[in-house]
Amino acid sequence: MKKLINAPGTVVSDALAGIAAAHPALRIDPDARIVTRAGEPEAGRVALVSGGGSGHEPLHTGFVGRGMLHAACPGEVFTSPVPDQILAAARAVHGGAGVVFVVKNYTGDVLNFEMAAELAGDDGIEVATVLVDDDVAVDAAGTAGRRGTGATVFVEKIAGALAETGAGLAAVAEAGRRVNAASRSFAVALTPCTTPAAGKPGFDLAPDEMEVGVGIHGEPGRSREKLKPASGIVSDALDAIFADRPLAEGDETIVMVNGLGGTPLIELYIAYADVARYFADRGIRIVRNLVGEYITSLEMAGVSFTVCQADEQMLALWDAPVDTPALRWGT
Amino acid sequence: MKKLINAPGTVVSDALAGIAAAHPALRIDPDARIVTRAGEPEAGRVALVSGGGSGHEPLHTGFVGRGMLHAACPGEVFTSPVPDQILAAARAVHGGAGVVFVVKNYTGDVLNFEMAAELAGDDGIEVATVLVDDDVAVDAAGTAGRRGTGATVFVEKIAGALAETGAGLAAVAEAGRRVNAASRSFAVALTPCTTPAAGKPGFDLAPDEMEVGVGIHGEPGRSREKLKPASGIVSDALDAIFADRPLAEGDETIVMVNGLGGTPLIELYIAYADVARYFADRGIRIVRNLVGEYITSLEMAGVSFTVCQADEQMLALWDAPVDTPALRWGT
Amino acid sequence: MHMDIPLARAWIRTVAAAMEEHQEQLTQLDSAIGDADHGVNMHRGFSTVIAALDGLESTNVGDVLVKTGTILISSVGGASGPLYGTFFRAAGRQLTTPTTDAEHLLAALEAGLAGLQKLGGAVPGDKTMVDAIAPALAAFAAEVRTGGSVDLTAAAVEAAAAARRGMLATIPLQARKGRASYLGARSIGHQDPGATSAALVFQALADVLQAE
Amino acid sequence: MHMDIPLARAWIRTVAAAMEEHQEQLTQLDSAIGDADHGVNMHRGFSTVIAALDGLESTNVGDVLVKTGTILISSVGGASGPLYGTFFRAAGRQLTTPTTDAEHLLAALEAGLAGLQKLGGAVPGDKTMVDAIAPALAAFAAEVRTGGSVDLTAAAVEAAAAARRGMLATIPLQARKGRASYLGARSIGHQDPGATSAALVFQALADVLQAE
Ligand SMILES: Nc1ncnc2c1ncn2[C@@H]1O[C@H](COP(=O)(O)OP(=O)(O)O)[C@@H](O)[C@H]1O
Ligand SMILES: Nc1ncnc2c1ncn2[C@@H]1O[C@H](COP(=O)(O)OP(=O)(O)O)[C@@H](O)[C@H]1O
Ligand SMILES: [Mg+2]
Ligand SMILES: [Mg+2]
Ligand SMILES: [Mg+2]
Ligand SMILES: [Mg+2]
Repeated sequence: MKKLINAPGTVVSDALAGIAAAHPALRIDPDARIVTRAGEPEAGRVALVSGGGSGHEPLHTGFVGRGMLHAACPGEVFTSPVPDQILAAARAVHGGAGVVFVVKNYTGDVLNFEMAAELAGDDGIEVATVLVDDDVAVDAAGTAGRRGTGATVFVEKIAGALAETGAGLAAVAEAGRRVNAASRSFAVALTPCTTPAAGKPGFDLAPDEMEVGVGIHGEPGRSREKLKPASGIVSDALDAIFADRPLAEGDETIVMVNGLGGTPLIELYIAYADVARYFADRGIRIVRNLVGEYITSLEMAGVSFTVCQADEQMLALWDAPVDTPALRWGT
Repeated sequence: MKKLINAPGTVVSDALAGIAAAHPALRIDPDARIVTRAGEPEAGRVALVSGGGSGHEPLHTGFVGRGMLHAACPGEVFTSPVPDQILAAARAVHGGAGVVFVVKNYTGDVLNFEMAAELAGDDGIEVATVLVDDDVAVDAAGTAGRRGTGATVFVEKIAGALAETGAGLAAVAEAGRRVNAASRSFAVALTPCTTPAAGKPGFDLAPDEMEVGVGIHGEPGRSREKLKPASGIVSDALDAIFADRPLAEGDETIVMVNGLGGTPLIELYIAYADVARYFADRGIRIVRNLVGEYITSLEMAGVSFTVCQADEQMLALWDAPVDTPALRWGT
Repeated sequence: MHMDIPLARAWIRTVAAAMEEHQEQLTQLDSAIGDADHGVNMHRGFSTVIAALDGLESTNVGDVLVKTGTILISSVGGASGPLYGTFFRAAGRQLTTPTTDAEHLLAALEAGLAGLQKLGGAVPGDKTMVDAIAPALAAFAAEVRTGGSVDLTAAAVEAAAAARRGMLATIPLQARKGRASYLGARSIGHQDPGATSAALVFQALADVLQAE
Repeated sequence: MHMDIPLARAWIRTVAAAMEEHQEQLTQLDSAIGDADHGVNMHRGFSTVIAALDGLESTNVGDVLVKTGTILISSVGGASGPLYGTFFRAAGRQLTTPTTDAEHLLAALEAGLAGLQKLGGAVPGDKTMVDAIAPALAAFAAEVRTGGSVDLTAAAVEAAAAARRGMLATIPLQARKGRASYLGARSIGHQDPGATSAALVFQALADVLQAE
């Protein structure tokens, strides 16, 4: 295992120290293990809290800031945060108008956020949960349900922008749920990744193989296939996405081509060119896009694709200013 | 070789197609192989042109936009662009006030930009060149001179911001040269990288080894050493930087901790925590920072450190608005 | 044989030692069909627990188990933290006396399993920790309720053996809960990490009772 | 034997074929002490050249070489593009007649080398293409200027052999120019890719002359 770390046991706390040093607009509580905006809580405003295992950076810590999250609570690598941590985050940013939990659909995340919501309720904090479950590689039947992956970025951006307008708890949560319902993702891995604790890769792949339908936790995917050119990977992924949620000519979408950690940007642009062609061939419009690393699996080489059918409200909120370490635009 | 590409021969043109599709604020000329801002040339304004081999994304294409570059000309992977390409870029953005070439100090880049400058001169375009040579891993004596690496990002940001104010050719070039003179870099690789054309890694490393003092072209470094914890890597790199250009207590710096392509962001933050500690121990101030991937070597795992001693003018220009795919802040 | 407070503490300490010893194995099992953290999770959780138990003033057996569960919830994260945490808390809440006999302990553990299943929704056959815990409690119950003698040690030994069989029986199963379910048929052929840690929990109980 | 326009074209075509054949080798040499692109660079450059030569109306030998150099400059990039480009252009500019003899060709190639060295600043011993070209021209000159007969073929054969020796002699050198210089002492023990491609250029000249 070759990692730029000091010790497997201090990965998350060391990274939090780095985030604290790098971003003066964020506040890090190293004991509670939470990252919030400076100046929290802001009275009367709905707050967005998200979290999950570490190893997916910039998600979620990199999305804390104006127009997006109010707090993030990073767990150990690939391990959801504990309820106390989530509760501490909720308390730190609760401005009296309630808190939205953005939760990726994994058993661990769901249970820990549920427990935190109960504790927060005991504290008089109203919580609404947005469950993200966009990964079409997983059948909802006979499983723990679809995983939450790339759509999380869209949910956090759009719900975060709505919270910024002063909207109420129900409206902000509803906007997040609508984005999730309109979004689908699919991912392919070219190499495995190694958690600091395990010290060995989660699976082995031959030089001509890829794992198709992977999640973001270094686990194997739905199937192993022969490596294909970028255009083939793109069309397989988009076929899976559109089979699950067909789009019609003229539909408007936000599309993300996301690197899983070890794939260079030049390759993501190559994939995006193929995505653009695929959409153009079908007359479906990409009206906004993200190409880069937004939700990763440590150093895994690979790519995920997320498509969100966007309506006018979503696009307006997408375009609203955002000022976080990893996403920044507008005034 | 596992890459998300369509064919080794079309890597650069496919990526340019993706950049064109993803960024409506840029114009891509696929035949001339140049990327410019939309709306060029802008009359009466000094233009910044940079370029070099591809495989270092987001450098340079990702830095084209308001407040930074006016044009980039990407060569083949790790191969500097040809004079015609550079000339086409200069012509496309020349607004009558001259063009600054930002050139990383490699024989190929230097020669091709030199030839282009001659051709541009024949065209009546006044060219000033800023040579970037910040890599302290290379002795200037007995070599092709220091390599240009991370400082390129600082030069392009600061000189680009000055050009935006309407400053003249000599002033913009001089600002770029001052940034270069005030900047030093050092890089360490944990894994090699593979160019699409070569199909095999540039070197082999044992699981407990690292290459120290590498450049950004997948070549081996100055020495091979046993892998160290992040704090050891950081102090070795910063020792080398400060040995070359000492800083005193109270000095103000801009610091970049840059991933070489395959290193996850969580590890870069771990390294940044160690950097911040190193600076704090010496009373040297980091007043601005970048942590992320800005100048890469394909999928190489590793990190580079760049330190620039910044004066007031540099900081003001650093803070000036920038709106490019890879660097964006301000209004 | 009854269970008293020192024995309950010894049980949890033995579980912690087992999790430390098997950390690597649990992580590697989780690496095959999960996310390679189960060993670290269990080790982090139980080492936090034993540190906290040191300072705990307990007046009944349940205090030890409730505290164990509470600390697991606040230190583990992941799926296993809330699930094991709930198991120990729900069990502990039933044990309000300084010592407890086999029958009461069984009822308490059954309440623990019920809480765990209510929270996680898994049933036997889903390839989870339930596949070790449920047969363990069934074997325990067989000893306690139908056997003539009510020997806690014998019941725990039977329970540990059944947990182990249940753990091994997860190998051919296709997962329907937790991360492994994402793999579909590819989860078949791998032993469930949570069932493995659960077998360690019951083995530890048998071990401390036999050592008495 | 003189060099005329068809022969000049045949030379460049043979160079192109050699670059294609040795693309992999050149890239692997460049991988060891450079950035793994010299083979692709040379192949891209010379295949662009031969496509362009097809349509070229040349009235003298120099046209072919100037065109070769121009196309190399505009298609190769890297260090080798401007350097080889300048070499061929500066040589070609000296050859203003439809055929040329050994003496004039030598003078032209010497002008090419001078241009290349002026541009790149390398001297023999720096571990560059100059280490193959300079001895090749010295051997060529030895045949032409001091030998009794002025046999272009014999001169080219000697030049090719000397280029090859020069190429091999780069192995023990420490690089002082180009990317390999960054490696310091670690560049020792590797054959220079540019010296290798230069040896191919002279071997091609010998080959086409011998084939006549
Ligand atoms: N819904 C569930 N009910 C019961 N046990 C479960 C459930 N989901 C997962 N598990 C158990 O949890 C174990 C994984 O725990 P762990 O790796 O610590 O958490 P995570 O899956 O969040 O990484 C699985 O092996 C399985 O036995
Ligand atoms: N200054 C120089 N003078 C002469 N030849 C040089 C010089 N610098 C580099 N070279 C030659 O160029 C070769 C490398 O060419 P190439 O790999 O195509 O370009 P780059 O180094 O830009 O990747 C080296 O092997 C060396 O022979
Ligand atoms: Mg986990
Ligand atoms: Mg090159
Ligand atoms: Mg796990
Ligand atoms: Mg090269």
